[in-house]
Amino acid sequence: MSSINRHAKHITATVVGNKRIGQYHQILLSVGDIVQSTHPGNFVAISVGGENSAMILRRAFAISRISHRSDKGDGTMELIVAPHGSGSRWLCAQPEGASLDVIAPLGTAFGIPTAPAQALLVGGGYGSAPLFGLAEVLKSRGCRVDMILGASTASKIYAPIEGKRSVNSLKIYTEDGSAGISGKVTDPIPGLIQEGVVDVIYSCGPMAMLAAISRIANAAEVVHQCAVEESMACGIGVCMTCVLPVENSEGETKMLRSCIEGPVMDGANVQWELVGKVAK
Amino acid sequence: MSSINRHAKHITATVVGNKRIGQYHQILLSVGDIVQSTHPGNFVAISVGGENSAMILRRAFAISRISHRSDKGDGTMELIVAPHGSGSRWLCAQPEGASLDVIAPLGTAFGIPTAPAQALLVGGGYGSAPLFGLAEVLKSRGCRVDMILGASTASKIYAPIEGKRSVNSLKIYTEDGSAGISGKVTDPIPGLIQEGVVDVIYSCGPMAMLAAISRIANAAEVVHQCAVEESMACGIGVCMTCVLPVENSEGETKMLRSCIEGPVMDGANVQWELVGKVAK
Amino acid sequence: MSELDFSTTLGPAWFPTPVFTASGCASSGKELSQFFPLNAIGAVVTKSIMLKARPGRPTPRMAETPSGMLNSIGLQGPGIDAFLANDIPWLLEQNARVIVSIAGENVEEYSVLARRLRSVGGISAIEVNISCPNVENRGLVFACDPNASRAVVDGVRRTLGGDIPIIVKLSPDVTDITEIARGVVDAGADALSLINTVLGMVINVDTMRPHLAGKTGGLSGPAIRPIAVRNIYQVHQSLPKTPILGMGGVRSGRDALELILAGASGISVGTATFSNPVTIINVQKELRELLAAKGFASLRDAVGFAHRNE
Amino acid sequence: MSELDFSTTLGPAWFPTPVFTASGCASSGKELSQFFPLNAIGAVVTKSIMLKARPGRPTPRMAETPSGMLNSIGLQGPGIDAFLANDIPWLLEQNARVIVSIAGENVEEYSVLARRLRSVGGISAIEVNISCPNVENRGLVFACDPNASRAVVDGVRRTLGGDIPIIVKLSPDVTDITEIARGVVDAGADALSLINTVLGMVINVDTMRPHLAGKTGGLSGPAIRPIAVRNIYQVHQSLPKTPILGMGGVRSGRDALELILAGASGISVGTATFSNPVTIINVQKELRELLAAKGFASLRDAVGFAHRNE
Ligand SMILES: Cc1cc2nc3c(=O)[nH]c(=O)nc-3n(C[C@H](O)[C@H](O)[C@H](O)COP(=O)(O)OP(=O)(O)OC[C@H]3O[C@@H](n4cnc5c(N)ncnc54)[C@H](O)[C@@H]3O)c2cc1C
Ligand SMILES: Cc1cc2nc3c(=O)[nH]c(=O)nc-3n(C[C@H](O)[C@H](O)[C@H](O)COP(=O)(O)OP(=O)(O)OC[C@H]3O[C@@H](n4cnc5c(N)ncnc54)[C@H](O)[C@@H]3O)c2cc1C
Ligand SMILES: Cc1cc2nc3c(=O)[nH]c(=O)nc-3n(C[C@H](O)[C@H](O)[C@H](O)COP(=O)(O)O)c2cc1C
Ligand SMILES: Cc1cc2nc3c(=O)[nH]c(=O)nc-3n(C[C@H](O)[C@H](O)[C@H](O)COP(=O)(O)O)c2cc1C
Ligand code: FES
Ligand code: FES
Repeated sequence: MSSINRHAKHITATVVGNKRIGQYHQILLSVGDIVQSTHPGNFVAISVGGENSAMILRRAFAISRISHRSDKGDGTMELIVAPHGSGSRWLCAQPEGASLDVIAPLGTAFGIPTAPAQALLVGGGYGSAPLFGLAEVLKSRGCRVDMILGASTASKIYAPIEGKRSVNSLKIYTEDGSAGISGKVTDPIPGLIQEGVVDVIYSCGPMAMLAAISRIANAAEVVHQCAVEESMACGIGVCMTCVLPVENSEGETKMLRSCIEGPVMDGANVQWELVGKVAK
Repeated sequence: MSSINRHAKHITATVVGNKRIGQYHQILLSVGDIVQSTHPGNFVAISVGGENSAMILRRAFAISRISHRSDKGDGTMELIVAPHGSGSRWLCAQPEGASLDVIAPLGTAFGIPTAPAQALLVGGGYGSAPLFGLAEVLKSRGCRVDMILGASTASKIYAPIEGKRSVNSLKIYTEDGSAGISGKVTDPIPGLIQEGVVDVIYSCGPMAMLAAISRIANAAEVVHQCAVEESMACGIGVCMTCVLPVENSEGETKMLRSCIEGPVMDGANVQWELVGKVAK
Repeated sequence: MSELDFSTTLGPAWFPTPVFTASGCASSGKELSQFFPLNAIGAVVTKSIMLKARPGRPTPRMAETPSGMLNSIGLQGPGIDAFLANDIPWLLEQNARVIVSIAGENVEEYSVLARRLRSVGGISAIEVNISCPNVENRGLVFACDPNASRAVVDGVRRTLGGDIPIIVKLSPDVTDITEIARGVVDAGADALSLINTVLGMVINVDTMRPHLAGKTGGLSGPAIRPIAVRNIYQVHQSLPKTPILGMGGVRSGRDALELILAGASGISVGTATFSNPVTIINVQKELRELLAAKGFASLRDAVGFAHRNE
Repeated sequence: MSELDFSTTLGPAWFPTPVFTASGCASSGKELSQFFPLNAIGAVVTKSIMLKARPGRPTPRMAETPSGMLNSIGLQGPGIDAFLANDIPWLLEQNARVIVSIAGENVEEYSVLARRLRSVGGISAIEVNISCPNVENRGLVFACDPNASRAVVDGVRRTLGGDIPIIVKLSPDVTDITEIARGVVDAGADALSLINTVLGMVINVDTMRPHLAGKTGGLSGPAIRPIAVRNIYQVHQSLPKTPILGMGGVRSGRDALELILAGASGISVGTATFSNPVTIINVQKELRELLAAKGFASLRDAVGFAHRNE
């Protein structure tokens, strides 16, 4: 056995909650023991469409938060799902009590500073989902946590009230100005770095946003861990569909699988300008 | 417009009842107005598997009985469904309140004698389903109705208590002797014909049973209307998959579509020995 | 939205809308006329007709497969005489535009069929189905043989002169579809139909034999759509001026648009009619709305749009 | 049930069970080893390896289609040296039986790869993936060209001598699969793998361009199972003595049995592993039970059983 997919389990999860929040569904799954080995940044892969589905591939979703009553083995996992295409719409339509075929936890997790640090968490759209779980962990380690969330419009901001408790500050940006400050999440980052309140940036959201944050972080030489999102056929490293061009320590660019060497990657190493281009 | 599929409507039906009876499910559908043009022998074609189904073809089911409160436009239709493969299993799993995509009524109906007659109704397995609706109509026209139902074993006999009211006599045959008389439904038919109590035979069930009844009826020159069951891709006459070899009045054998020139056919004309053989 | 020019042409033939039935999936039209008026769609493509009446293959003739189905009908039909006497007049009475699909057992038969059709008024085009076994060449399917397919089209073209447009329907079961396409266009095809069914088989695990009486059958439905799109794309790239009637797994306006962007000027809806008799009407409506929403002024502008800047 | 002989052979190679991974659908094995021990299945068929390290194609590399998917990976891989240094020793350590899939850009490269593998102990067989573009012949896929496919196999056979069994993997995208099959068997193939993916395309209706960066991609999954069964049936009929490793849309024991009845001696499970990493184990278990339930004394008796009395 190798260490890849070390904690991944194939389980039947039960939907114990499904609530609409803005344009998203907050889906709570009862998943048992596996929460013990789940960390912020990990994702789940879910079969969609039921037994006779024409959709043969799993759908990937970030794990937003977990909770465990470990004595009872009844951990839960929260997902924030945007009803996008037929698979995610099916998922959002699952009632309480429905059973789901789930593989979890998958992928890499956000690295947690060994000493207390000042962390800036930047989320776009449903990309904020895993940041709330991350914020809780960072707080418990004594970090200062500032969060900036953005989206095109108010209903695409996911910022639950409970979540706000685990951050020191929360700023919201919308492109149409329908909530918070009018503008992009990337706007305030250079200023914050300048102020010296950012030791590490954590981000999750659309690829273009991650690329923009990487440029800012690289220029300022701030560590930037981002959770990427590439189309995935398998989620477990066997199909090679989910690759991103990433530079290794020898300066070579390799096509790395974002399902097992991601989704959390070092933003400085991802060769954003090569994504979707002819490989070298 | 032609007269083919004249009464067929494409509707959304609601499941208003789903009860297990032996090995079958008795499924009651609210279908509105279309019961007005539905006659014993007609069938429905139902989409299965839901929106993202890999099963692209409809499934055909005989209409067992209908009821109307025509003033309210809320007619219902009863189906007797054997959970056989993935489509019929899906149907049997639909709860009350579920919506179904249905085309009905389809196909030919049993011919009703213009004057009171002595009718023998022979059903095999779920083939008894349309015979109860037929029995009601025959009784209302003053016919004598004797019914013989058979199956391999007791749980495959479908004979609801209400149904028994519309027949003058009901005999049950099982091959394993687990209910009624041990033997085949065809066993008593020659005797009954001999006794002179059979003016017309109506049958529905496995093709081998229909063929056997046809041989008996032909020999005795008794009219025999049977409802056949061939695999159907479309149910409306456009695909030519459901054909049976049937002799016409000129003595030529033609491959007729059992969805629009059946399912009720004159047993004497069906060339049973040619079914599934090289066509002439 | 009313501004959109939704009409299309396949060579010299003009149609007010680009959505048609697929040959063999609408019989001769009567059966569908209960569900919508036949003149509401682009054209009715009739089931391939042969010279003589044919009983077709024994049953089982179909098997459902994941997101698809196999059929093995064996071109059951009444023969050209009965067809011309009964079906064509009825269709024309409905004011339907009619494309007659023909199939032959040898090169000569196609020409004979064309001759019979030449004198019939009101037919919009002939679709030449060459996915049939050539009895004169060990049953090798015409469409799989560049020479035989050219010969068929050559004969039909000579017979018809320029009177009726010729659409040649190709099989995807070949190593190089563009080779066959070029051959039949050289021989005089005005347009191409892509694709016929893909050869497949299902084994019945109960009887442990091929499920279809004809053993192999033609695979159709959504399962083959990516194969249809690829064939249409390749042929449009190789022969950008030849109009294509596209088909294969279309059941929504979105699907139709995919084939049009790949290079189809018209769409036939086949198997999807079995799941829903009004699919064609839905596809037509959805396609019109989609084209308008994407800002196209005409259907024609969308044809082959996926090839831009190539 | 314990009586059933579930073992199989592909030419001289013996396997305790007939269920394998499919090349490119299990990477080099490590990723799956978390879900089941690799020696519990018949063999691990590794992702096609080339001479040099390759980055493969840009993304998007995949599109889901009805009951199937398209992929366009472009044979990303570490190259034969790194593969022999890292992957093979690890697999052999797991006591897995290993079939190494190789792919080349020209005829010569296949022989060079074979030479590198010849000296490696413990490999059960080589699968020669000839569904790659031949850079020396306008990118024409070897498997679509009878001469090129023979030449590849001829070269590999000469290089290997009789040391390692050769399984040649064919593409279904040809007019006559039996012609290609006969050619490579004449050239020395011990067995055949059928089928590789079917060439397809998806147009993204948002961008209105081909969805995959590589434009076309390979269609796999349940959608293509009827095409796989037909190819296996045809080749088994034409070459009844040549063992076939069957693949294409298998996700249950029932599906596997279908391919075996058509003529396959072994089964590779590809795309179904993406939907469920333990599919292979399930298929293996279900197939064993099904064969026993049907009264077969050995898997071998079921191979090609659908052809009986032909
Ligand atoms: C690591 C990871 C984490 C994710 N986390 C979330 C989350 O927390 N909340 C959320 O709403 N969505 C998340 N997504 C995106 C989510 O997976 C897609 O929205 C979903 O797969 C769309 O499926 P569909 O059937 O609705 O859409 P369709 O467009 O019908 O899907 C067709 C195919 O494309 C793939 N696909 C389509 N869109 C995407 C996408 N944006 N990313 C990856 N694959 C895609 C699907 O997986 C499927 O294979 C995440 C994706 C990844 C890779
Ligand atoms: C006119 C008619 C009336 C029928 N009435 C009834 C009824 O009242 N009650 C009932 O339980 N069943 C009835 N059937 C049979 C019913 O249609 C099949 O059992 C059902 O289609 C099986 O679908 P499946 O998905 O469960 O099975 P699968 O085996 O998975 O189906 C695969 C394909 O084969 C076709 N098929 C499989 N078995 C049959 C069959 N026996 N007859 C026709 N097509 C078949 C299916 O329609 C489908 O296209 C009737 C069939 C016809 C043609
Ligand atoms: C039952 C059936 C019968 C068919 N008969 C014919 C035919 O007679 N002539 C022909 O050219 N194509 C025939 N076809 C092929 C269709 O016209 C069409 O090319 C193919 O099915 C792909 O389209 P679809 O996926 O929309 O069905 C038939 C297809 C089916 C399913
Ligand atoms: C993502 C992916 C990658 C593949 N890579 C290879 C490969 O490297 N070599 C090869 O011979 N076949 C490759 N194949 C083809 C499979 O081995 C198999 O032949 C095909 O997918 C059909 O089987 P399936 O439907 O079970 O997937 C690949 C298939 C997929 C889906
Ligand atoms: S999704 Fe398959 S390798 Fe990453
Ligand atoms: S089921 Fe299509 S013609 Fe009868």
